[in-house]
Amino acid sequence: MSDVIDIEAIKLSNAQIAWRAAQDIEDGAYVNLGIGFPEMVAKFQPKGKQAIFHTENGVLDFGEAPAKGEEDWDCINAGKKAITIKPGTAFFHHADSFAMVRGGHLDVAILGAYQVAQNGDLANWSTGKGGVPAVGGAMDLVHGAKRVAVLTDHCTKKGEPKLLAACTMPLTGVGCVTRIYTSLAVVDVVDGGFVLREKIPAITLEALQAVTGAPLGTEGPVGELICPEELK
Amino acid sequence: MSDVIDIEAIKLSNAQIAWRAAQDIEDGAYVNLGIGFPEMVAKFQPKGKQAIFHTENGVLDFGEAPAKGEEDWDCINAGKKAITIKPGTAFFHHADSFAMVRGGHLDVAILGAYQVAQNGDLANWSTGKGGVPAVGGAMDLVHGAKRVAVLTDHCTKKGEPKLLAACTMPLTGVGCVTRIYTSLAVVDVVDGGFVLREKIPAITLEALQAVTGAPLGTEGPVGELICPEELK
Amino acid sequence: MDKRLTSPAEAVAGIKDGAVVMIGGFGGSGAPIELIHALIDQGAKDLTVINNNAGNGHVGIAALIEQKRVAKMICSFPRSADPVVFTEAYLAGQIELELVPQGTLAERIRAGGAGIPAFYTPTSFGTDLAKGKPVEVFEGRPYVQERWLKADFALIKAEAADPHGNLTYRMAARNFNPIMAMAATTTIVQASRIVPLGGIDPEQVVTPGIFVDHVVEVAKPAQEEELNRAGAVYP
Amino acid sequence: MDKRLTSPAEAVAGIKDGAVVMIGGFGGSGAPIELIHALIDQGAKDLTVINNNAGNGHVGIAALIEQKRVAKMICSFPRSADPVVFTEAYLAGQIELELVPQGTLAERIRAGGAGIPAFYTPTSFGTDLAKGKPVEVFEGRPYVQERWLKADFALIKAEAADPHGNLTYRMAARNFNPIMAMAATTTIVQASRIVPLGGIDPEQVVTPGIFVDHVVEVAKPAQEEELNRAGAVYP
Repeated sequence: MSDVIDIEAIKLSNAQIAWRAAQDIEDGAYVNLGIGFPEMVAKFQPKGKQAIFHTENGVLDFGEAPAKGEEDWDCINAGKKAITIKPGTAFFHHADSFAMVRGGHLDVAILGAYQVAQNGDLANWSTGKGGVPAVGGAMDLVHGAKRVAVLTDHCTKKGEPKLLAACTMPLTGVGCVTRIYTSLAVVDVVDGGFVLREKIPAITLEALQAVTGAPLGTEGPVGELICPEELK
Repeated sequence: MSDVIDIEAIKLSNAQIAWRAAQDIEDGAYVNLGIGFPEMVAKFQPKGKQAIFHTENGVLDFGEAPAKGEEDWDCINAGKKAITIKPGTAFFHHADSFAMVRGGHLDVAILGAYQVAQNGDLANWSTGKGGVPAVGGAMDLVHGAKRVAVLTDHCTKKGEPKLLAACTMPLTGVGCVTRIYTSLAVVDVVDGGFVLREKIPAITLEALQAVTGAPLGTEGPVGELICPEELK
Repeated sequence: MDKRLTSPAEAVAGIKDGAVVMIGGFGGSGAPIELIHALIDQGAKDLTVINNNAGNGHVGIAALIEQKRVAKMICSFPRSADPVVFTEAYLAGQIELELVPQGTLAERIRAGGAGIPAFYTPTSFGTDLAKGKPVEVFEGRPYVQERWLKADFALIKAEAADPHGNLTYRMAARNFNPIMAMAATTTIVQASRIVPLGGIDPEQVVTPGIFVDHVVEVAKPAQEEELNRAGAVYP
Repeated sequence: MDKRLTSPAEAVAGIKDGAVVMIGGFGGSGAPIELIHALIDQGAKDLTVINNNAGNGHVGIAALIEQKRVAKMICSFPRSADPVVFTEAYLAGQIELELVPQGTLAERIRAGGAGIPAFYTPTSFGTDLAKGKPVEVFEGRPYVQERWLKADFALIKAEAADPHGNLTYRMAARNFNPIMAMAATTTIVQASRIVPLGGIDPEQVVTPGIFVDHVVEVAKPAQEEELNRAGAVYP
């Protein structure tokens, strides 16, 4: 289990993963951030690159969270957290909101994951273990956005790979993921296989492959995945 | 040909037909009037009965035509005639406008006709003789409205029946017409057949049947179709 | 031609046992709390309720479920900050759940309002939620066939309403309200303000009155999130 | 992140021969005359044009047809007060026509924008316009399957626009403009006024900027009906 212990020590924090994902968002991109962890991406927009955020419940180009006590609960995001308006904000109804999603108008959707398969299959809505099932907008978001990116720990808490040959949990979407930002690497899905784009310097390719459930191909040199230390 | 000549003398004017149709519109009804002759119906709303008019290009509850020279050509109806706004008017886009039509939200659609069949088939968009075909909203209006009424001369200019066993011209819709206001009678379509509700006093049932292309049934007494003389 | 009624109780009086009821709102925003509570008082049961969620805390839809009036929920996300009421009823087998992806839910409702009995979407293809649904390939890509959703009643929260039922909404409280208003046989609206006819700019009407049957003014309406943060329980 | 361009000529520069172009408007209301005339000047040909009509008089779409740039029209009503240009081209076999019922046209465009490849409608069932289209029975009633419509470009006339492309429309000039803005790869807008970001109330935005690529201000735009009543000819 020494590999697992090493990885816990060297892996990126969620904030660092979110920071890395934020670096890929083009100026002017329309972006939907999934509820929870992916919402952190908004904090790390590089200077000079202005993304416009969409939330499923009918708001485009909203502002930051209000100060505590200043919330207007009619002005929330899909995570039911309070947001604010700013110059450029637009409100619209739910069918129009999902026309934006499903009609291919988003440039990027960034989601969390339980599992991602090498063909781009995503499982992120149900562990399949019972309880109350809930899907929200996840199955919609994986279709329509030009890029579907995933933020995830490279392994489960038990040290098992989350990047797999095939998902074992119920699918959210088939062949939908284009890029995975993990706590150890940046991996693309290309023609049914994983292609390693970047890895943290502290891990070897062999060690990374050992905690990945399907072959990590390469195309040209693998970049160094270096994130701000203060986000650790 | 003496029958034809008689009929030309005794038949109702278009204004009288429109007047008769207007009497059946309930207070608060949402109504679409087809381009041309049916538009006259708006003029004859009975006192105390307020209909709300819909036009396909995205206006509900519009006002009367403006005075000549006062037209705003961004404020028109489906016939491209200038209309006005009034308290209660709403503008919306074309898909929403036809959601009203096709979603069953109109109480009455009133259309012109080339031919109506005893099963309610309507032909009113093409004579089938070539030239430039144009359909507009006719095929939409015949579906969705709770009542689909037709205003028409009882016969063609050549004296041929327009109420037929089956349409010979290209159909606008199948089994869609519920009531026909003609220059001689008011006829319902019931279970695949014509039922005579009213006829003008000057014509006998036999003479009326003679200019009708399918059997005119009756259910109970046939009313007298009497319209204001000043509209002749 | 005046759609105004005097109270939420009068507005919901016609809802019968077994009715299918769409209820606007997303979480607490846009939830017509006073209409829902009037429906609880009214007593109708065996309801099928369509909403994005399945109630939060012990007010609104959660209270309706807690009072055992709901036989079935059709929703996308039956979880919330405090989902105990639905969770307990579901795990006890007391309530049926039809889980629908959120965009598909919105589109099915809009289809119900627009007279479209079925449409195709890529959403849910290849997942458990597409099981049993027809699949068709268009331009080389597979799509799932989904059916319209309609309701007997819709309970809607609006900001301003005029006597003909033209409506506006407040901020993100719009959400499902305009499409549900289209998809019900009888649409019942609570509005924070009733304005005279002409009081809403014709270009700013969000829901035209043709989709609305009854309007009741509820000035200063309760906000579900605020009720829950205060620990409110209904009745 | 500023979608403003300086002229109609710059806005339409990227439209290539053979492009599919949606053009907003219903009759003269909402017709983006300056963009259409810039497209005539630009020279692209073999275009497929989607509009409710097929031009009136000798300006706008009629002028585009008269200059022999249009290979095909997709529309519901290719007639107008003065339809001579389209009529002559059609009867001479110089232009193809796909005739679509008006509501089906609107819904096909909206479907294109919403990612719905096909839907069912009762409209046109049993008529010549349904020939060759699949029919399916839902709840005992037959419906025709219709496909989405998309375009390479949409030419849109708006009233106000902000630099991110949020739009409002003037009165009934709204018509097809908002749905066409959704259904094109590149949406080009002429607005009578460009306002600063924040100049449109978030609740009053009709077309959110996500559907818009380029915005150009055309103050005091020409109105097609007025041009035709004055006997205008372009170029």
